[in-house]
Amino acid sequence: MSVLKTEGATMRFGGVTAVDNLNIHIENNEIVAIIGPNGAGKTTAFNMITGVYKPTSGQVLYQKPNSGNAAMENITGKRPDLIAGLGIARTFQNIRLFKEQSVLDNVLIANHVRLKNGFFSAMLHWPFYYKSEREMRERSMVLLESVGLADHANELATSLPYGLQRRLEIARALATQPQLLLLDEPAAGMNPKETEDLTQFVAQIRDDFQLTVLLIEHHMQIVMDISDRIYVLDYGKTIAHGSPAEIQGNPDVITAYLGVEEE
Amino acid sequence: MKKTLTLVMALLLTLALVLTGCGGNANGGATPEPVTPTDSGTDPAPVETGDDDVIKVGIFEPLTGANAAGGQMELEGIKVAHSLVGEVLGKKIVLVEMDNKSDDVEAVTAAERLVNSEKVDIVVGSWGSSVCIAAGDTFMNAKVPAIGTSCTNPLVTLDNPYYFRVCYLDDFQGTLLANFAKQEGYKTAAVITDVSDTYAIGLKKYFVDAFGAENIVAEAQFNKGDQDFTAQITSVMAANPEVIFAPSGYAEAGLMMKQAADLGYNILFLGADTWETEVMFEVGGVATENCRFTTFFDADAAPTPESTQFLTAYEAMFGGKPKGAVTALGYDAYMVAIAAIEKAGTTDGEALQKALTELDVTGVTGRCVFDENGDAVKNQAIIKTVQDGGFKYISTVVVD
Amino acid sequence: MALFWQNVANGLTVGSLYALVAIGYTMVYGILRLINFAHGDIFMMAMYFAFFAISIFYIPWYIAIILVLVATMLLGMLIEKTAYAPIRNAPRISLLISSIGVSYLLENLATVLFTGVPRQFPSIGSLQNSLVIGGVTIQQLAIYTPVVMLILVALLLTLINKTKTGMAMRAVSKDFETAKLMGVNINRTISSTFAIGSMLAAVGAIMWGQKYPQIQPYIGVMPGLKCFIAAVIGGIGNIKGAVVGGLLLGMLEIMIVYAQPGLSGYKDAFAFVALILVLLIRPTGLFGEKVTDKV
Amino acid sequence: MEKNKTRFRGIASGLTKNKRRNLLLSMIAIIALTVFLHFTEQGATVGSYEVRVLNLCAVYAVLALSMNLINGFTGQFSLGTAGFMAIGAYTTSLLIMPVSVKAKVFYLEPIVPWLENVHWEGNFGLFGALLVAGLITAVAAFIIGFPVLRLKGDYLAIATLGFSEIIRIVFTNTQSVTNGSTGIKSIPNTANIWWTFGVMAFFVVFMLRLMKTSYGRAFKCIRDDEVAAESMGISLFKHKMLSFVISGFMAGVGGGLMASVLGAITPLLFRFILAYDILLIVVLGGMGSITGSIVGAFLITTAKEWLRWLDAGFNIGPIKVPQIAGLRMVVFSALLMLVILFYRRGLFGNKEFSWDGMFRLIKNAPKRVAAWFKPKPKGGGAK
Repeated sequence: MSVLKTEGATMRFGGVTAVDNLNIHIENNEIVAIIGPNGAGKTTAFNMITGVYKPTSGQVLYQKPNSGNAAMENITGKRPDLIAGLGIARTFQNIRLFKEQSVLDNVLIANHVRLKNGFFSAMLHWPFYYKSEREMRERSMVLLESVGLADHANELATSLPYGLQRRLEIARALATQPQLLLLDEPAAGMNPKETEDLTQFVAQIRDDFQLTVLLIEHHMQIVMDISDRIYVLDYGKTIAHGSPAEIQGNPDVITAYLGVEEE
Repeated sequence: MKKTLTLVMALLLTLALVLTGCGGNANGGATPEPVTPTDSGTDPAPVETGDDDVIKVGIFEPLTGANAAGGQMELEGIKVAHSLVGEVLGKKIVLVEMDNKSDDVEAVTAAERLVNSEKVDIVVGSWGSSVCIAAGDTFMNAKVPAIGTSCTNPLVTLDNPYYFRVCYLDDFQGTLLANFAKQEGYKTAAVITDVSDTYAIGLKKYFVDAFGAENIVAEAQFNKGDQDFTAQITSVMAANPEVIFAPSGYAEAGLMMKQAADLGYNILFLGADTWETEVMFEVGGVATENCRFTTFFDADAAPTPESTQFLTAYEAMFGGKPKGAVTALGYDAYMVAIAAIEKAGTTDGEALQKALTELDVTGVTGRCVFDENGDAVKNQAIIKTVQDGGFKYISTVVVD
Repeated sequence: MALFWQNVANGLTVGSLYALVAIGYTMVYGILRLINFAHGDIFMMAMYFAFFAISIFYIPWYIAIILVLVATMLLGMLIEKTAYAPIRNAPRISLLISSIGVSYLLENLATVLFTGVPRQFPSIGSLQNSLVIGGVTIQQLAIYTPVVMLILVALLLTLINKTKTGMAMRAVSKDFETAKLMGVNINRTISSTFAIGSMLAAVGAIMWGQKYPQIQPYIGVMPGLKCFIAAVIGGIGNIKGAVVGGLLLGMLEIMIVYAQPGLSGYKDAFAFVALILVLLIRPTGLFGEKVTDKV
Repeated sequence: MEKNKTRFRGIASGLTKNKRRNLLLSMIAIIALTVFLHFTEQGATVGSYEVRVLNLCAVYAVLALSMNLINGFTGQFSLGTAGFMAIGAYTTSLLIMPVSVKAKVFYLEPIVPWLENVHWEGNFGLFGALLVAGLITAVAAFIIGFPVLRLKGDYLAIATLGFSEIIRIVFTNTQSVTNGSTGIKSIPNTANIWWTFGVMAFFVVFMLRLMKTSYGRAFKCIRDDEVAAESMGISLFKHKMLSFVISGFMAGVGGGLMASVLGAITPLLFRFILAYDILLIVVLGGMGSITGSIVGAFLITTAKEWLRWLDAGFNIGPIKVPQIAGLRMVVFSALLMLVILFYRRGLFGNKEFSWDGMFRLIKNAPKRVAAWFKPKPKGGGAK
């Protein structure tokens, strides 16, 4: 069953076509990677899926969790917050944590999208509000525990070391209780040890949280280790698609990508 | 730098807390003042407390802000009067200047400060009505009489037995201008009003009432701070009025007449007392020679003993002639205040109030008797114009 | 009909003055992405400079104008160095508050230095004389202002597109960090941007003073706001847009009063309503380029 | 001194170790403030001038909180406070004015019939009037919010400022409702010190609570990073609107209180410059600090009065500085500049007061003071 599908999604900025006719599909519980040289349009693809950009043409289809065999929903150009509400969470290439807030608050806020009590019940501190607030805190602490950040819960998010900030960003995304997780270069700037940890971590959260993961990554190690399938983009065009083994052997990819970047 | 600043802020904080928080101490808090603080007890009554040998006259004027020019002129008049009469009931008179900043919020705190911190016995001022309206209740509650100088709006003295004024009101002035226009043979008029100025809309109403609404051929409005009036002028001129009545501030008046002239219109502008500042013809240039406006006093009018005394003292103190009629009003207001203290024989607020209601004095700007509202019943106004870069006296209109 | 054309003439006169001042706004914004709230107050200071030079020190006007331009330019650079440069890397909101602070400070400072009493702006040459063409009265000023404006626009466009400084300015406006890496002297470029922006304010002030010869500390507030609005209508950052925006705003103000004299009391509100409409319908203005946030 | 402590007691809770001490301190502070207010109201502590300044302090604190919510906590730079205050002030005034006074005040053009016979008397009347004022302002904020909240940063600032001016110009022209530029006078001074401090205390508690809820956190996230917040499922528009409307409500109530404290209002009072004054308070106190807004309001408002000597002429040693009208405002605007340039986070940054924090500060104070003066041993004493 496909969780996400793009049909001819195209994004143009002025005269530049950042993503051209993107057709990808992601099956449930898969880890799929998008690779490609810098400027290939990977992040733009993410932005189209999460609603930050509205595709110039084409569409994005999404299967809501627990929707059985119902038809996929067209989420093209929906607002990012609504898409997050549907169960698609993401991280950012250049870490975007809430800088002025604690690690715990960063995760807490991601629960907001699932909050059921309204503003007035929150202000009046009705019992229901206490209950949901307590639950939120518990859930967030469990999550921090699971990513190994529980000890840092009250520190300022930006005071964490780089690797942990990446993890926190993932934890924050997980707190929105997504079905599909989009990771934008999660290993950027990490050393080999951290990269290895991250690889395991991604595989593990996929299993623990029953997730489907779409990943952008330059680190071939990670990509080859954990991806079920890989799409290769170059200048906005999809030039190859297949299993890691297939991609590794694809001559187009080697010239376009692997040949250029030594990795 | 950061550290020094932190230090400065900490000091500021401490000072502020001393002022606000520790007010429970005996002496009302450390409020450094230009004048030695009076030795106030816990009783806030405005009866003479502290120094028995001085009488304090509070000056409530806009010394900064939009109306600073007017405030400064009146202050000159007050100072001249003070130089002539510096003593009453055998006590020295001290002037306490308080800037109301031409701002309504500041005006109220300034008034509070005058009556409660400085404990003045009587107040003189202000130029402009809105600050007086804002501060009026403060003076009334403290039972400190205030003598308004050039605040011409009816609301100033309304329901306030402690506010008096030596100037005439908008209704008198508006009516007088309408009559003047009719006497001069003008049949139709257009009105351009500053809607953001209470003084202007007041004048407009009385002018229109007296001139006859059917004779007003066109109306237009603008807001204080506007600089372009070409749209308004062009639109009212389309109705071919014989005269334009433009109650407004002096700067706007100057600009308006200049722009009318630039557009090639040769029409008489009528205005009121606020126009009498040099700025008006400086800004408007020769175009302002085509105007008439009312005012309270003119040095070139037939001299009276009072005006001679005033002009001589002014010459001695500041040199030359007063720049505007409001200087004379400042002078008169002070003189009225002193006359009231003399008549009451005390500085008790209630006695002073009573004395003021019964007062009948002749000042530089004419005879001054207060009606039941506390408004001076004036009987004369002066019509002036601009000529050769100066104001020129045209006539004195006496109404009975 | 003459009435209609008279109003058109009035609108063009006001509009070209708006446009003249709006150019300065738009230029600073285009390069630094900063709304300089103090622009109107730099304008005000330029008027005072002119007043002192011509009316107090009796310097001939053609020399005085140069002095005023230089003085205003220095003032602009001083403001940039003290109030904007130290917090260049701070959040944008701080820069905005800083420019509000400068505006507030200049107004209060002017009140202390020059008192609140309005002064008369000295008149220059024969600009104030009027011509009558087919029943429509036009001040010579109304003819000179667009000429001055066009010359300035031409100079400015040449500067920005043809010179090295201009290239540096464009680089800075595109990407601060990259420009720095490419060896552009950021400090000097920003300084010259402010210098030119302030000079434009001074030119605007001198022309404005011919039409509205009144100076007081708050004189820059309304022109500042309205010319900013004009710049936004045209698409802030775009010099041609500022010209069109200024003319449109001037015409709008005059023509609404002409069509509906009863609304003249609301005249100051027109500009704000226009601003809000433009921001709603076309936030980038008539000629502005679309800016996409980089994620 | 005690007042400033009390207002932030809420923050002290939740700390186990010193909880009892803190609770005790908070209670002492509240009682001390109440006693102080009681005697002040009776006229036993300070004169009526000081009472007025205290009242204004509290009103400005409410206004600063209003501005801080939208600017400091939500990161949306709005300058529309003055316009919202105007709506609140006029609504309150027209509701609580006696019928006879209305007839006299509207002397140029009679008041519209539907307001003519409205008179909400006394404390209940003021309560109702403030509530209605707040609600009407909130509705106005809601309507204005639709177009302007789509804008960001400087555009938002200018658009809100524009609306503020439009409100003022409309009020100037609608003579039969607002009495035009003549303004309204003889507004009953029902708002005494209990009212001003009570409303302030209410809003402080309100803000503290709000910031602890998920909604408060959402506001702060929008301030920190809009794109990330939106990707986490926070509806930007909804939350900005919520913040804007609450901010409008507070500004409306603050304006209403101000009208009752001042007793007279005119449209010119609500020029956008007024928003700058409040901005100064918020920036000085710290964008995003409730404590900061309160301390800032008291500091600026009292200092503005206290610094009157600057305008009156003074002596620096043997040098006599003559009377320079307006010097005070130069000092204030310079202060705003200094704060924003060198002390951008203001007095409190985005921190709040807590007893523990205070004790820490006192404990470390000698060290810090010593550190200050080390490079320059010739400094004055700072207590």
